[in-house]
Amino acid sequence: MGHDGHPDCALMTSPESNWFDTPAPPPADEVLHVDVGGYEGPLDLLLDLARRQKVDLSGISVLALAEQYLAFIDTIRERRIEVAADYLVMAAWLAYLKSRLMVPQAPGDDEPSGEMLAAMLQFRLKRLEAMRQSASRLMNRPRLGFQIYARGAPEPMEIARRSVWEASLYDLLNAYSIQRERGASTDYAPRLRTVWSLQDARDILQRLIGESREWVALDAYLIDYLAKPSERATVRASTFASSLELVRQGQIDIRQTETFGPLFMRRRREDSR
Amino acid sequence: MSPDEDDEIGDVLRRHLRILEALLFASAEPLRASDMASYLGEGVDVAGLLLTLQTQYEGRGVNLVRRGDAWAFRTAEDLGFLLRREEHETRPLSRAALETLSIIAYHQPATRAEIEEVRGVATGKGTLDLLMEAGWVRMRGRRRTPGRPVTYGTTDAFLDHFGLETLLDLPGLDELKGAGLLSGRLPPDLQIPLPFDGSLRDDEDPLDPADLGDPEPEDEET
Amino acid sequence: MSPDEDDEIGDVLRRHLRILEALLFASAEPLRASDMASYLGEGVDVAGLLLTLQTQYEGRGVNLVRRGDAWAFRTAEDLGFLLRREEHETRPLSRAALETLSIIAYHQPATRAEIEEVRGVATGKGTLDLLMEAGWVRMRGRRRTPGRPVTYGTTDAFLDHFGLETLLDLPGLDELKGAGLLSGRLPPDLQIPLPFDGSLRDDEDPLDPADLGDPEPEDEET
Repeated sequence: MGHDGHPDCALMTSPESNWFDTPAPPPADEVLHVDVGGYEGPLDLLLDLARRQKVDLSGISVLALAEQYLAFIDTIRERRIEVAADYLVMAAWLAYLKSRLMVPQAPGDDEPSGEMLAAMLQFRLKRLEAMRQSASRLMNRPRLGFQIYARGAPEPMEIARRSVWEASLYDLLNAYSIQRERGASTDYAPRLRTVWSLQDARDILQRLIGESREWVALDAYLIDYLAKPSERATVRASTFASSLELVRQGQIDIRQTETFGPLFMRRRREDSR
Repeated sequence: MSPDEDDEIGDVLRRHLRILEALLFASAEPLRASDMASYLGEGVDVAGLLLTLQTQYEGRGVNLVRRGDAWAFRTAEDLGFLLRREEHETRPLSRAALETLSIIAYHQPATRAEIEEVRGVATGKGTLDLLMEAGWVRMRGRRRTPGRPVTYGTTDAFLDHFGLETLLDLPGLDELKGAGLLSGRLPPDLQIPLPFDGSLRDDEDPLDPADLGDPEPEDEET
Repeated sequence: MSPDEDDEIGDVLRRHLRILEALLFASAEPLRASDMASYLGEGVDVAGLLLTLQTQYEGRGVNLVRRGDAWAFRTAEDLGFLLRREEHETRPLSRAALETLSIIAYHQPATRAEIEEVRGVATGKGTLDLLMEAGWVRMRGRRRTPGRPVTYGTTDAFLDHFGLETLLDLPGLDELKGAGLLSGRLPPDLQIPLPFDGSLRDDEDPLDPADLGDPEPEDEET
């Protein structure tokens, strides 16, 4: 980084590794004492090894790189550390590359030449490094919320909800009909009926029984009043209710000899209290 | 003062204004002059700069406004409509509104007291307001009786919404019975009025000029 | 043209600029020109107005910037050091996420296999999820190759976050292109694609409806 002359580099305030939450690859002298867990895959490991050659990636010795990688993997395996399969695949490929580089290309050999394989590896390393640099250049740009800011107090769109009312003609007519029907029944004047109040019934009963100590049927007392059919129910109900009250007060006795039979009443004797 | 010095002062002023602009823009809350002073250096006339900035934004789509001791950018008042959007929401009419509307339709011109007489319950002002807002009911005039109550009637939008050509298309008693909407158990004297479609009836006066503002302001929601 | 007509045009222009200003100031997110057009009326040259507004705000503390198809007011870059708020620092992205983001940005549309090819290592599903959750990466479509892999690209929010007008502003893009490092496949000198921002490329199909629910449900964390 920093050697490409891109204007953004002027804004770099922190080394690219600041954006990485994984520890940076260890320095060269410790390389044999770390496991591959610190690397983001075999290409990352290769890139790290290549950087140690301290030359531009175009000038690296791919043969030396392959040897370093294979040695590194061997060391790890000696220490019986589990090595992920992709590191082993890369090791196999690099062993192949090494053999292609060391043995001159035979005529009629259709396999890619060692130089071509080496160029492919170089390309991949350069591309990965380029993407890493790009990531760090992106992160070092003036970013929104870090050096550039949006409106701190945005004025959000206010949404006014306007109701559109829904009603069908049927709803309307139905609502009207229901109301008229409801209103129509209240238009009837209730039939006025003669009602004997309890007080009236009691007074009448008191008067009719008088001082009579004989059992007399209630209907016999009320004979004059029961003539009108419209009043029969209220006369019976009110006088019966009043008679119960008079019994409770100890003024009269009352008896009935059978269910639905006539009710007999008489004035209670004073001495029976 | 030499032109060079003048330029320099201009540059400093511009820089100060830029800083204030950015600070005010990025802040989530209105900023006090004293909050901003520390960004400008000592002895800078923040109040004066703010007034300059305010002038620069005068007449623009966004203005620098003062809120108490603090300052903030706000959308120009006359452009507030840009930040409002209407969303239409279809809702069924409430039973009370439907009942009131149907009574007004048949009994128009109808006063509120008349509506209440048919409904048997008091009609809230809100219900009439809603019907007027929906564009289905209007104030027609005032009844020429004591208290001069407002008379209500339906609108053309009402006819339009309910698919009626004229108010006379509203079904009468026999039709309502025929449709099963009215039962047979009705007193023989029950009548369905013929809605009055004209402009003003004999017993109606035109609305007072004041009516056009606020309908029946004396009436409160019951 | 009479002076009156001239004035009238000036008034209309001013009004249009004020409206754009208000809309853009009010929003925290960039707004598309097409979204703003509806506020100005038909046949109005929104793009031209936006450029005029951009010029008016050049050199001020707040600038009008383009972000893809959208526009936004943002504080001037050079004032960043003043406004820097430390508390805003969020958890930094993992190295894997950073690399993946930059590969997607420079190689888009890119499939997961292509991303893995560049990195030389399998990409956890969590990495792509995280970038999509941040709103910087989106699923674009499906590559018209066996297996129909999902293609990924960046979003307008990515441009906004990193202060890029278009993908062509990606830092170092020309150098990378010149060095043939944006080639997805070997050999490097055959084809040098540029990050592709359009809707869908020839070899892309639209996403399946099911994609919009769960990205690549068949892929598990590796």
